[in-house]
Amino acid sequence: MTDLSVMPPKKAIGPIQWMKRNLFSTWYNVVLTLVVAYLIVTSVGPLISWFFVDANFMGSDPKDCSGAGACWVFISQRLDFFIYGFYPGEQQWRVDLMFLLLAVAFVPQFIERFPGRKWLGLFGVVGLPVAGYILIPGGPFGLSEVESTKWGGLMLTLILAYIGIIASLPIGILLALGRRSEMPIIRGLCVVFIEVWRAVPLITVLFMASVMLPLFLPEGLNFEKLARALIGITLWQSAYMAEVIRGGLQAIPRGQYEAASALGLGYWRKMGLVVLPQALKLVIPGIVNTFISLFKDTTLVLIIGLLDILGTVQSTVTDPSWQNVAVEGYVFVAFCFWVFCFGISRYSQSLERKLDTGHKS
Amino acid sequence: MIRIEGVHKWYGGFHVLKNLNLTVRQGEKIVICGPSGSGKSTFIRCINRLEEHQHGSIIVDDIELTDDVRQIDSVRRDVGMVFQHFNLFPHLTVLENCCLAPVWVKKIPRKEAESTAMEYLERVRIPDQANKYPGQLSGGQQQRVAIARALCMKPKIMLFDEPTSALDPEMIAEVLDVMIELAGSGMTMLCVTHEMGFAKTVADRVIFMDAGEIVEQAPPQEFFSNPKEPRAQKFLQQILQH
Amino acid sequence: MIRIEGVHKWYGGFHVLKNLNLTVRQGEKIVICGPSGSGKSTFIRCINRLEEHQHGSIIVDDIELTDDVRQIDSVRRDVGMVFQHFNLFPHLTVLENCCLAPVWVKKIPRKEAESTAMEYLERVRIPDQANKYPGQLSGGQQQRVAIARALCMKPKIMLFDEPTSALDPEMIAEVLDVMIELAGSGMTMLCVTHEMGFAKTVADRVIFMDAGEIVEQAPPQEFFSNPKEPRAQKFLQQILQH
Amino acid sequence: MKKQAINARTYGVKPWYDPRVRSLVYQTLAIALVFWGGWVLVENTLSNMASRGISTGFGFLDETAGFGIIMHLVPYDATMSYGRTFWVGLANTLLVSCMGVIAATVLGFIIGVARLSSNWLIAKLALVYIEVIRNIPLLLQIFFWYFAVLSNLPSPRQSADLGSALFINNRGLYLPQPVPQEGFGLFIAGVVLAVFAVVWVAKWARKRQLATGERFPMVKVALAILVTVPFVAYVIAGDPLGWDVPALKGFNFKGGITVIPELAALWIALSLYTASFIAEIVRSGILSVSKGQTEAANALGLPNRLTLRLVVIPQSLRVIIPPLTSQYLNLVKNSSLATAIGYPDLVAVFMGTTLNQTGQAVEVVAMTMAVYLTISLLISLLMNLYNRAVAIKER
Amino acid sequence: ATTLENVMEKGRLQCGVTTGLPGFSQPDEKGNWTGIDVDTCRAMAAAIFGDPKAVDFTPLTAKERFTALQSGEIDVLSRNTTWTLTRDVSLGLNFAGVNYYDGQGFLVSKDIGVNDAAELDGATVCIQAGTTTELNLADYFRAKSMEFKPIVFDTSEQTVQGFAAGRCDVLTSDRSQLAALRSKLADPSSAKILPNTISKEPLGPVVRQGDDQWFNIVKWVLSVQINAEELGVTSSNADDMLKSDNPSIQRLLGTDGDMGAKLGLPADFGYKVVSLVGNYGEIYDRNVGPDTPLGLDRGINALWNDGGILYAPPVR
Ligand SMILES: Nc1ncnc2c1ncn2[C@@H]1O[C@H](COP(=O)(O)OP(=O)(O)OP(=O)(O)O)[C@@H](O)[C@H]1O
Ligand SMILES: Nc1ncnc2c1ncn2[C@@H]1O[C@H](COP(=O)(O)OP(=O)(O)OP(=O)(O)O)[C@@H](O)[C@H]1O
Ligand SMILES: [Mg+2]
Ligand SMILES: [Mg+2]
Repeated sequence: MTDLSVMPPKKAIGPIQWMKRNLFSTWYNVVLTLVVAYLIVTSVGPLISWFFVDANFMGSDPKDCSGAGACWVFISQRLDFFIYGFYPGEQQWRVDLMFLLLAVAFVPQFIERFPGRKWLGLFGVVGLPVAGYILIPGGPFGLSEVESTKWGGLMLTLILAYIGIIASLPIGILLALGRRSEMPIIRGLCVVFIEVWRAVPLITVLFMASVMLPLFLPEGLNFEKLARALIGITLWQSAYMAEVIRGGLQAIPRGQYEAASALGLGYWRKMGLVVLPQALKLVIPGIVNTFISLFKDTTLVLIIGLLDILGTVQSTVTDPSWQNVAVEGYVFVAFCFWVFCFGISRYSQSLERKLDTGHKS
Repeated sequence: MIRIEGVHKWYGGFHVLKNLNLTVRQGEKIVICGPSGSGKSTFIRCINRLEEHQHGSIIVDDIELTDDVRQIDSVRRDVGMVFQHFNLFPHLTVLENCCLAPVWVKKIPRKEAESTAMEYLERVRIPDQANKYPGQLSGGQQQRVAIARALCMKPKIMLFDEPTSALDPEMIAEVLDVMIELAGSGMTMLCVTHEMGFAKTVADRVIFMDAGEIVEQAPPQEFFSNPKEPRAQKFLQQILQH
Repeated sequence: MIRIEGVHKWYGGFHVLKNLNLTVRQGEKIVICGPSGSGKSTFIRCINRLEEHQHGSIIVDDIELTDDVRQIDSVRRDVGMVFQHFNLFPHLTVLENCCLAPVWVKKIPRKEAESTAMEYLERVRIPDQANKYPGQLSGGQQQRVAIARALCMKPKIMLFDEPTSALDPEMIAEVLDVMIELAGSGMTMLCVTHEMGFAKTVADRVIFMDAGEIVEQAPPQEFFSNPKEPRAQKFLQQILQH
Repeated sequence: MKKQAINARTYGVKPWYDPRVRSLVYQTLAIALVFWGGWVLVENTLSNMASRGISTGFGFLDETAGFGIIMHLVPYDATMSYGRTFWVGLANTLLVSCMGVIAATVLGFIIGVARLSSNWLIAKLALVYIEVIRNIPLLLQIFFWYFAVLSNLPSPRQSADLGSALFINNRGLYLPQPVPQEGFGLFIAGVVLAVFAVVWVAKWARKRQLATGERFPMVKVALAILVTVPFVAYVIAGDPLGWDVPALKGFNFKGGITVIPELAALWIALSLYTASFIAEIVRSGILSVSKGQTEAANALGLPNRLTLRLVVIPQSLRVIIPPLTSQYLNLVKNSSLATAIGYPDLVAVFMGTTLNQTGQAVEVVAMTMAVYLTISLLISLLMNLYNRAVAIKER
Repeated sequence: ATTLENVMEKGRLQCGVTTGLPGFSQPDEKGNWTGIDVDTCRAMAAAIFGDPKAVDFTPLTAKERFTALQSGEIDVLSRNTTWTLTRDVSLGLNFAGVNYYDGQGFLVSKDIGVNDAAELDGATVCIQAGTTTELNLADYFRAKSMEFKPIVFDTSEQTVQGFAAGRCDVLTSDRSQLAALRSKLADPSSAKILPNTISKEPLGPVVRQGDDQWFNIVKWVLSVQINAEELGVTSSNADDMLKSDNPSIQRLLGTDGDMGAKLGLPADFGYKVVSLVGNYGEIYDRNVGPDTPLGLDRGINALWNDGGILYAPPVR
């Protein structure tokens, strides 16, 4: 009996028993497991050999590809184009610097207890757009100008997603506040704005922004195509953002509003100092998720002729000197997006868990 | 200090407050009690206009509470309030909670506001918790912070809405001690509470409300030992049974 | 009816149940008490295999509880259980809650199942609530529905896991009354509860558990007036103080 | 006492400090601003259009379109009007949306349940599927299914065929089309009879179940009836259904029903993508049902399968429906990506070719947006109705 | 403000081009645009600013182009656009001339064994959205009572991709492009261009209606290029030609008379156009001529006195 009082009986869960429990517990599980295992085995082998074994990694031109597997040479040869678009080569350090700043601002956010994490985050939200505004188009400080038509590739994708999210945040906040306002007309206007933007597909918004906007504006008032795409994306996104933030506002207990009022804080101070800081913190995961979906949706600018990363790949896979590289190109883009989105979504999930426990304490 | 005349209030068709009349002199301490739902909270919240009354007049420190936002603001500056559920701001430290209103509403320099805040935190005996967040404090400590936060605005009047009813028994004493001390310093106080010990110690008057009316007003000794109204008698019996 | 021999159970490395032995005869009423975390719930849940024991044997109505699903099913058909938090199905009416298992598990015609259900609902004194949804009932009513639901399967044994501890004082009496009546009808019952009144009225035996062990077994008069084990004495003191 | 009138203003409140007055002013301002903005926009647009000689109005809808559309559910040819192209596009949008909603829902539920499967392999596979698919842009997936898969399909001459009636090649999937012939009425009668028989048997089985509690193998019997009765009728009528089997004529298959690759690619991509989101919704919906419910069901002796069906799923639907709604809306909106691969949906046909041929951007875009707005309002309306129907009754 | 004023103020010309069509408008790896349509815009920039680089190119799909021009997004559309009555009249546009005379043709893969367009009954046709080709195609098949299935893509790249993937039997487009599009195939020899030309496709730059000055500028910059070829003025001899005593050349290059002022341009705009961008022949040879990958003969695009139909109104 002594052993029983200390430790549980060692149920030796060997691999056999584990499989019996987790793979072959009932007859239909046996069938399912076998079918799935067969499918995996038959498909994974060829995939691996296409991706790695038969693939060509080294070389500089189409002749270096055997054709048996993937032609990664194509990617490495055109990588500059995929990342920078037409951004002039000798100026690409500016973009690299922005990538670096982006990494400096946000990679520490994944590392708990990184000193100054919050400040770096703040820099990412406030400082980074300013730095980008100076660095990327050039102009001041003797930086040569690079027109927005030359931007492209991954860099353009990131710019669109980043500006889209940063700019839609304040508009989203205003809309959310408006939607919870006690003034029926303000509330109604906000509801209509939000619902209309959420109902229409992004590509119609982009189409309007890219070719029709000047028709609505007085003559002479004109922005660049990129700026107009950004306006479209931002307004569209702010409607989604408003709904996310509204969720946060609703979660703040009434007592907080009352306590702030009792201290004599007016509407804007009450919101700005007491309610919004709490509400925004609560919906960070929601904001991150919105960001991910926006990030994926930026690919649609391809349809209005901006060359984002998918656009650059699309435009090069038809290059006659490289044959049959479409799949490689798409896989490359898919991989880029996947790494970003999966990484960020994992981050948001961990945040969600953390905020969850924080709530209960 | 406070003059309340013929105040009525409705929630939709429901008549919560019925013809309330009350005058509170400076430095007076008043305890309000009554059965649940009798309108005590609503009444006390009308005094700093968290609720709007629909008839009658409430005059606080010579300012009448009307729709005028400036008047409401200046009344709120003079009236501190402590809630049942503390309602501290969880995203700010204790010290920041205390400084928020002085800095933003009274425009006092941050340094100065902080030193005042520390003073009041000492007075409620938790100066060492100043840099913690509310979530890290016990209920009793949180309620004391809430009192300090209200005091930091140097109000002329303090309103308490069942400040101890959400607390565990051990913590009730901590908070009551602070309140008794505060009463000793001559602050005008209106307090909704069922703590008879507190009422007997500090109250100048006990007001008993039922169904939205002030049923009885009397000094605490008289009220507790010899209530006149049958409703008050019944209520006291229930409380004593408990 | 129930034979439990040398049962051990672990949660990971934590030894919750230690060498439990117990025999329950048909019609016996057993009350289990003990401090929080002593393993009472775990024990009672082992009896209808909501938890798995890892050593020893549990034989219910001549069926041993092993991994065999069919045996588990037939045991569960004979053992009714009432939970602390009722666990009624909120998407079904009271009547549907009661008929679900008879119809789907015992394949009783719906009509018949309904009339049986109405009988039991009458027995727990809420036949008039039959077509309401659980969310529309008070806690005490919900718990009585839960009892009726378990009874509808005509179980030979009833298990109760603190059936009254989530209820307001007025409602406790309603539920206890029903349980006492049920006990009177000769049902075999195992009940985790701290209601001494109930234990004294109906229990044949009181079992006291602590730290996963059965520390003392005795008839209620004996147990409450003169507990032998020091741990039981201490526990009873705490309860009586309360 | 009668409720008294509000008489605050008699105390001499300065109107600009009265929150009621303020709110009125703000709202009036807001309305004015919106109207002014709207007016400026309309004014600008009209004057811009006038100065650039762009024709306005909806007269263009009656003009001849003059271009071909590969797929049309409503009758169409190049001699018909631009107005007709609107309906053609709309029908195609609705078709792919409906197909997508159905497939994504079925797939999403299967994968969501698979994610919780006790079978380790299945659960992991579902996880991998979800994490891969939902983190890759939809447009990319559409391109993949279209260009990468299309180029690996055989040309019409080398079509893969199934029983020489069903053909797959890079022009699409060709299915035989049934053509009713003489005696077909008898077959129809058989089908109708079978359906009535099934309904009757179902009623009878239910009655018997209520009376005796005996369960009836309804599904199997129903299937048997539905197969045999029409089959017998078919045989008696003497093979009354001709099949228009697609055949290679010239360089393409002719006859039969064609599923064009654009539709297939769009449908597959939309369904797979949306399914990965629905799967997560389903999973969290199932997990949201408290453990106590499962335990209570188990304690009553309900086996796991019935517990899931009778207790867990009905309750999880409440949690699932609202986010599911927004996924449906997303799917409908995303179907507009059709334009990237040449599927003739509303955006591609109407906001594409028609807009381009007529040049009436404002009218065309307004009509297109109105369609999406209507669809989205309709879906939310239906879902809200459903939601109300299943809401938990509380006191 | 007039378009010219706006353009002068911006200091740049906004020119709408294709998203990529060899010989007409195509960006290279560095994003530098080349092609006949591109050079038309460069010539305008040379005329206005004296700087052929003062152009921003907006890549447009066929579907977007008119909306972009109507809305004012671009100043001039130089995107191999066919001149038709509807476009000229009801779209509110003005065609400023023709810089390439084209016709619609067919590209088929060799293994379907078709030698003439009349054999295309039942064919699946890849085509670019929003083009006259889309309409001509329908007309052609209807006239011959043949059936066809149109697969409509957004860009010419996708059209080729679809054709390459075997989605269609035939790719139809302007003949000038078929060769270029064929060159994008993995195996160009697997496809051939049918002899038929089923339509007239006069391609040229387009402006908005209602601004005659701007319309004239575009029209005359084009004419100057053609006249320059006729008069033998090239970018290499333009400086010498300044001293020419041929009055036509003098008027063309602005050494005599003030043709520029009448248009609102500098007096020497003709000289700038020819010296900085070249005459029509140079532009043709450089972009689509026999020595380019496209290898197109002048054909009807030769001067009127050289067997073609290019006949520019005189600068006088
Ligand atoms: N916002 C509201 N709308 C409608 N009725 C309300 C509202 N707030 C309070 N009431 C009702 O007004 C009555 C008085 O409420 P009040 O909170 O003032 O009671 P109380 O005396 O403070 O009770 P307690 O001791 O429970 O706090 C109650 O019947 C309550 O239901
Ligand atoms: N799923 C679980 N995993 C790990 N430990 C558990 C689990 N469930 C219960 N325990 C632990 O087992 C011990 C016994 O739990 P049990 O619920 O049986 O206690 P109890 O006697 O019913 O207490 P109470 O009176 O609070 O209900 C406790 O210490 C508890 O923390
Ligand atoms: Mg209250
Ligand atoms: Mg327990």
